Amino acid sequence: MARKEYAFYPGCSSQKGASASNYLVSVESMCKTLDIKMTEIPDWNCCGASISYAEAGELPRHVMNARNFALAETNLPGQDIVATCAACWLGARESKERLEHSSGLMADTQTALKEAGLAIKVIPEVRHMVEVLIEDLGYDELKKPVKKPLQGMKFAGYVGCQTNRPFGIAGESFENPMYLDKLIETVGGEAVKYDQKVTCCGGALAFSEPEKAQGQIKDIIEAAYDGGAEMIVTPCPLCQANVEVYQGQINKRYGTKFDIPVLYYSQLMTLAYGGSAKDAGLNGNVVRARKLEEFAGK
Amino acid sequence: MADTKTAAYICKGCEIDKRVDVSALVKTATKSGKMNLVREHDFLCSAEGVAMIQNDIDNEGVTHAAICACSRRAKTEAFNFPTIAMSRGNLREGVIWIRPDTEDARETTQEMAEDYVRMACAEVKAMQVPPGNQKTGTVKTLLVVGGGMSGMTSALEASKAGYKVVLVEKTGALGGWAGKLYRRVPTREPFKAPEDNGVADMVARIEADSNIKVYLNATIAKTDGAPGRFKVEIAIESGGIAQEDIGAIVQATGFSLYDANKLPEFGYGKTPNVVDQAGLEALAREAAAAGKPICRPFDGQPVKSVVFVQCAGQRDASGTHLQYCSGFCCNTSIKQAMYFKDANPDIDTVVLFTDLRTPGNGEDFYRAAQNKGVIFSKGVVSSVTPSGNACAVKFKDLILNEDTEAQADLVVLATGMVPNSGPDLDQLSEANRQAEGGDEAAKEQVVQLMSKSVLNLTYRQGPDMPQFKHGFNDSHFICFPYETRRTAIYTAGPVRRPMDILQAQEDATGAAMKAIQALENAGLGKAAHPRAGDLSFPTVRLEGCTQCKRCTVECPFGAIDEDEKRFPLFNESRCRRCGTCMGACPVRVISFENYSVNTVGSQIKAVDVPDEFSEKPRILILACENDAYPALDMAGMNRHEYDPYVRVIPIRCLGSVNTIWITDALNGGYDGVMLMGCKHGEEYQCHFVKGSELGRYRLSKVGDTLKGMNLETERVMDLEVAITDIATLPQKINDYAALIKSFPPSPFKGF
Amino acid sequence: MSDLNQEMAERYKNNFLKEIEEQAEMGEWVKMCMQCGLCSGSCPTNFHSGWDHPPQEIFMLIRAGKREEVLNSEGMYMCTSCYNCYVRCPRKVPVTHVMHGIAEYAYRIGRAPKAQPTLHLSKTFWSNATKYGRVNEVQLTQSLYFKDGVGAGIKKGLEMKDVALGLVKAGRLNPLEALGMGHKCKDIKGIHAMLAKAEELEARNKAAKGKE
Amino acid sequence: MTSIVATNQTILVVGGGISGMTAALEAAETGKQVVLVEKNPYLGGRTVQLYRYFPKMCHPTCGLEINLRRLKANPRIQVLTLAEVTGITGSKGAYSVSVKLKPRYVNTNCTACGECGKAVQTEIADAFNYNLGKIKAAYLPSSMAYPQRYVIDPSIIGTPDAERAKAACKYDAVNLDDQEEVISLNAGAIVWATGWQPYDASKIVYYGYDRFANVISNVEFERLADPHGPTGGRILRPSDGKEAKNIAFIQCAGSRDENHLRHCSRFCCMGSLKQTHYVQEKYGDAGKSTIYYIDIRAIDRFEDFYQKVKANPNVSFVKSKVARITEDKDGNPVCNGVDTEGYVRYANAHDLVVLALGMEPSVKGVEIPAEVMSDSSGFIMADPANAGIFGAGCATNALDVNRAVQSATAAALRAIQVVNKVARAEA
Repeated sequence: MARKEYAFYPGCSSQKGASASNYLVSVESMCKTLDIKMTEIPDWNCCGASISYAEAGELPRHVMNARNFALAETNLPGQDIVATCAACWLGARESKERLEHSSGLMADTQTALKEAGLAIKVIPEVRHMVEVLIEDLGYDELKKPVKKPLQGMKFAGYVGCQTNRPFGIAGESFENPMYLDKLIETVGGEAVKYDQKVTCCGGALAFSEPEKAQGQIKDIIEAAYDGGAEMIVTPCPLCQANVEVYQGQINKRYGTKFDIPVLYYSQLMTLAYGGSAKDAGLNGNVVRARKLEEFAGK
Repeated sequence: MADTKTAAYICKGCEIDKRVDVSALVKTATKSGKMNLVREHDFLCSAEGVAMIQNDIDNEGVTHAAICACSRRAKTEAFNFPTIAMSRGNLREGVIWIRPDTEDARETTQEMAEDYVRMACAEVKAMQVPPGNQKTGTVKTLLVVGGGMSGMTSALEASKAGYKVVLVEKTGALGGWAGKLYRRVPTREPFKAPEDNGVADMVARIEADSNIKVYLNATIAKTDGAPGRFKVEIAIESGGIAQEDIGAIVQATGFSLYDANKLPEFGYGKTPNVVDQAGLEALAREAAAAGKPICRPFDGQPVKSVVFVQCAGQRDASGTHLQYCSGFCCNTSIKQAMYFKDANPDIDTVVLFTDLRTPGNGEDFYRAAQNKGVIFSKGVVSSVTPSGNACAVKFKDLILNEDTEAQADLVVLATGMVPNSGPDLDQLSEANRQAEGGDEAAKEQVVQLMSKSVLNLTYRQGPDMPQFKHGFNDSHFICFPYETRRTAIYTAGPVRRPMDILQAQEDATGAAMKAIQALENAGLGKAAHPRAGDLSFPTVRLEGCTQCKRCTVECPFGAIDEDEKRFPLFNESRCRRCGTCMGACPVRVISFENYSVNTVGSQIKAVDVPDEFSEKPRILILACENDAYPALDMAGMNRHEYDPYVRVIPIRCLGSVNTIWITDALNGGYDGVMLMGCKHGEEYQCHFVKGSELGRYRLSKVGDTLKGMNLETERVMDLEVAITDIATLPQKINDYAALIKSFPPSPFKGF
Repeated sequence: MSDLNQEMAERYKNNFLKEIEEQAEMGEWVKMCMQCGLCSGSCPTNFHSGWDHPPQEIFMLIRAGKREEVLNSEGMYMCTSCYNCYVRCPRKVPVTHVMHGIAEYAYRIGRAPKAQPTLHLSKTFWSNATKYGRVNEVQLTQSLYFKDGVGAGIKKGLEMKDVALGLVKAGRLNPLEALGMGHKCKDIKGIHAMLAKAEELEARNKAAKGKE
Repeated sequence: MTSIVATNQTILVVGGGISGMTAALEAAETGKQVVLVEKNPYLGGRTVQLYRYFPKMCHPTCGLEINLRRLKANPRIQVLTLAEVTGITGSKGAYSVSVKLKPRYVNTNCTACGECGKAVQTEIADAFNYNLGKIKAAYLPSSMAYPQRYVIDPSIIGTPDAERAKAACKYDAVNLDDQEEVISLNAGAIVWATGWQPYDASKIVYYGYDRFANVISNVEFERLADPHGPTGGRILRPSDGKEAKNIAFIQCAGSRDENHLRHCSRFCCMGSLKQTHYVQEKYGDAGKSTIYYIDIRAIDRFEDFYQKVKANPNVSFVKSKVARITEDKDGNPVCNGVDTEGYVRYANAHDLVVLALGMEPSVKGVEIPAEVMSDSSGFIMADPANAGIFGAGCATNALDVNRAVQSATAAALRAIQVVNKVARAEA
């Protein structure tokens, strides 16, 4: 019997072979060590993400999330829904709030759900993986399993937007949240100071208007370098992808020489907990984190 | 009065004894100070030291004491002997703390100390314990002029404190502006909706209050007398006159809206669809009474769109219209917009403003209006013109940065407040002057101006309260909003400063407080602020008076009238004890028991002036006790050194400086005289209003005297000093001393 | 002019603010703006060309009844959903959502600017996500690249080649997904039925508003 | 043991700032017995930490001097410093109040000669100067401090420094055994005048008050401009002591913001307009001020003041709430935002940024140890039932000095109404 059980909402990007599959891998390893049981919500669906705003109406968006609520509630009763993806967490939480605050919206949602043979009684809590780590376990608990502290490694904790605004992590400020830095320090790394911690990576604009988004990504990476970071760490799949995979194009566009690995907090923790490069999904990094690969090898 | 027994007490504490020869000081006090009793003490302000002095008072019959220790500003709790005359010789802040502890300095420091001992002795001998004003009036009834929100509040609050009130209202009903309102701006949490104007309730409370006597359709025909004994004649409805004995007065005569007819560019008068804020209140009341929506005056159709034009004829830097902001109009327009939105959310209500001014919880009211759908646009209106049955409003949208136009069934102009503050006294006295010269137009003007008079005071200095900026009767002082220029008369509410109802009620309560305080103190013969509690009062030797009228003209508080024989007639309880009259008097017949030509003059004479060969000049400093003296004191506390040849005498006000002091000093061989007074001019700091200015004016005349004496005119210097000039003042003194030393010694030494 | 646009324009006559309040998600917040400019200043893309109207100006334009200017604006599509404006607004206006709402409305009544790349992404993303219930990243990227025709698609595809290859190597982009072998939900039928109902209800609700 | 003479005809005034002093003086000068309680070791409150007042540009210490003279001349006022009201029981006309007195370690023998200050070595943060400087641990808070008695900081009690202070005093004024005590006293009416505090600037994170040395608060700026402040009146920026000649003033820092203070603090617009005069005063045409604002709230005749500042070519106005402050390579704070009049985006570097922090009550309504009504911001509201506890000054509303004093004068009368009633009943 695991000490904690949750209804897992991995989200589209964290599936096998998807853009954040290495996030999933490392989260699984991390949870194993921490004895956290994550049961995937059966047949969960996409949250709609913020970007669907123009096409999706209000109700359809909420209905998509409502379906996940209903599935979680019926199949994994009493368990909080835990998302690892910022967008999934935000989308689901927004829907939960709106549905709970508007009886009209809720009624329509139930009507629509009926079409899929589902219904909502009580909407479960919607939480982010980081909340589980910090609130349900706490930094001390997270420190205990550390076998190989990431001594002398410098990371820029890049929180970005949607794990931070509008909900954020309890007790953290929107403009300068500290939890990511604390997580880095918990596993023995050094969190550098830099001023782009919560700057937007351009989000979906990275696809639609790369030239605009890449300007912002450049600022973020530059600041991280200026701060003396060797690697960037983030809790968000979209941030991870945007900041990592466009470095080549940015170098072309701006004549920079960026080559900085961008990792998930879960990858650091897995390694500090003694996990292998594979456990940590390091092979999933486009910009190879060689220093960590060596570290994992030792 | 009991026989005089003088004593000097010399403190050795705070290293005074290390820095100066105290036994020599004792000798000075005895010999040249001629004190009957002289004692020294190691620690004079200690319980033991104080007990020693008290014992001398109780058992040795000491009536006059010169305390030679620290500054008069220090240790006041210890040296507190109200039954005797007391002076303070400032040996600490004034001598040892502003001099270096060196052998070279020892001699001059000693001389300085000895002089201050002599001066303290001389001063106290010239003082008496003030017996208090004999001619007090003890009437405890309050007169409130004006029956609006402010006046009613003053009346009710004063009554609640147990005082009788006479309330005079010129119209047929109490309520004033507030009475005309359909609703008023909310005064309590959550500040979201207009509330009842509250007038009916107050009127009921006043009618039920046996302490309050109300005169409607009545005005003040004449106000004679002084605090505690005003005789007020009230012209009443019947045409007759009612007499009331009054102790103090609150003037709450309110405001009138700025005349919208002066704003033709905004279409006022060209179409009935343009109204001012009063006009809108009237429409709202009619509509409510008729149970109908607010309608368009032009054709009686229900209003579907309304535009509010803020700052109409206000905040006008050009000076054509009102230069100030009336403060209340933003909230009023918001409230009026709500009249429409609350009745029918589909009515378009637009407020055009340049700065929306909703201080404090007004921000909640602003938000509430937005929530109700009132639209706020930052824009400047250029014109309002009739257009069909409605109006066209042309304005520049400052946010979208474009000229645009809006159609509105109704346009409301927020025109602001003009105080009902009576005639401008300067204008009036000028008109009077010309009228006496036989100028017919001026006579006309006098009549016209007098017709606006509110109080009809019989004061030598005019029938009403002096006006401050823009015709309002506000106080000039930030720390003392009730520091008025007519003792025991206080203005309250919008007549003294633009304000909303809530502020006006607060203000009216404060004014009632001050009025009550003033009549209580007048009854005890005590001075009012800023010398609150001072029992002295000016006495005049009429036999010496030359009827030059300077005192009656210059008194900043209108305390002095002229009797039928044209002699000055002092109304002690109007007096604020500044001494301006004393300074003005060329024949020196005016004095106070605790402050006179002699208390200062004898100090000047007491200073030992070395001969011309000594190379020890003497410089007299007359320092204003509110700014300059504290600054010098703190210079001492901070151990800023200055020249050892200066001798400082604190004075109440530059206005109290009688030129005889200066001429005596120069004749006595002083090499220079430095006067330190506070800021004058528009932003004057003088709490006796024109005191420092008058003092300076008189000084400007001293130049001729100096020439007559063949002395350099620079020997008399006037310095404007602020209380914060702690570090700079010593430097200025030293610079001046250097200048004086560059002159040959005064030829008058040794005469 | 689309029929729906026509209908709305007539229904709300010259009261564009009311139109937005009733038809656009969160539109009722527009009136609460006090024009401080914090949202505009906080927007990470506010300096880009094409950022013709920042949020606060959009709000002011709505109040000023400038229907065409607002509905045709590119402004809303500059939103990266970073929520800076949302958390900072001193009036607590959910700016991000209001902008999304206006964008959705403009698009719904057929007034959104044509060929707006982010709008295109939004459409593509939603249809992709709802087709199988989960996003098929390869097809998503493809449909994005080919939005301007095959030629442009190949060109962009080449530009993005390295990016794509990198992801493939890292096992984070599965070419097979292109053949529709990606992830999907089991109950796709249910999802589609559910969404159809939701759209029907939403249309009904919006249509009911603003009628005298 | 401190003993206080107080009856049900006594008025207790809590707070010795300008509002509290005014209420106390007005009541006492009307013949009432007053106990004045102040938590600082000196009277005067926040006004004495201001360099100048708007609109006259006069000095607050001038008014303080007069008020202190009134106080010294009035035997009816008993002053308790280092004192805080901890409990109020009873009811209108008959309150029983407990007051906690912190030790000063210096008794009334003190002559303010300063020997203890010379003897002590430890330096502590200078609270009077908002901790912008350091002072000895035995100190006189300011030259205008009343009571004019030194204070020994608790931090050195039990250390040799404390003994040094004691040894240095010839007058047996240093009492190291001084203990905290709680006294109780009667009062018929209470005037609550605990004033205001600047909003905690670090909560407005996007302005980086706690990250950037050159982002300071409006109250701190007053000390920088004051000749008796930590820089001797030179406007030097904290990071490198460089003369700050290009200064930004950010209005509504906390005010008019539902994430911070929901109310408008009223005084800050005029405060910043006033502070542009300081810049002009020090640097003439070399000094530049920029005011970032939403609405300039220069109400009533203050408009004149605003117009004058507006006419000054060295002062510019930008209608914009600054969105974010960053720091450039030279440590200059950079204001980022959009000018809403015409939508011009800006990123302006300044030498120094002054946040016009809003006003919140020092003691919020709910924290007052008695039944009082207060609004959503914690300001005391008049109680329609009219109990015997009355707010005065900035405890009741965001007010400028002038209005605070009006409010305090009104509060004095309300208190007098109660004690007069008691007097009539007891007579």
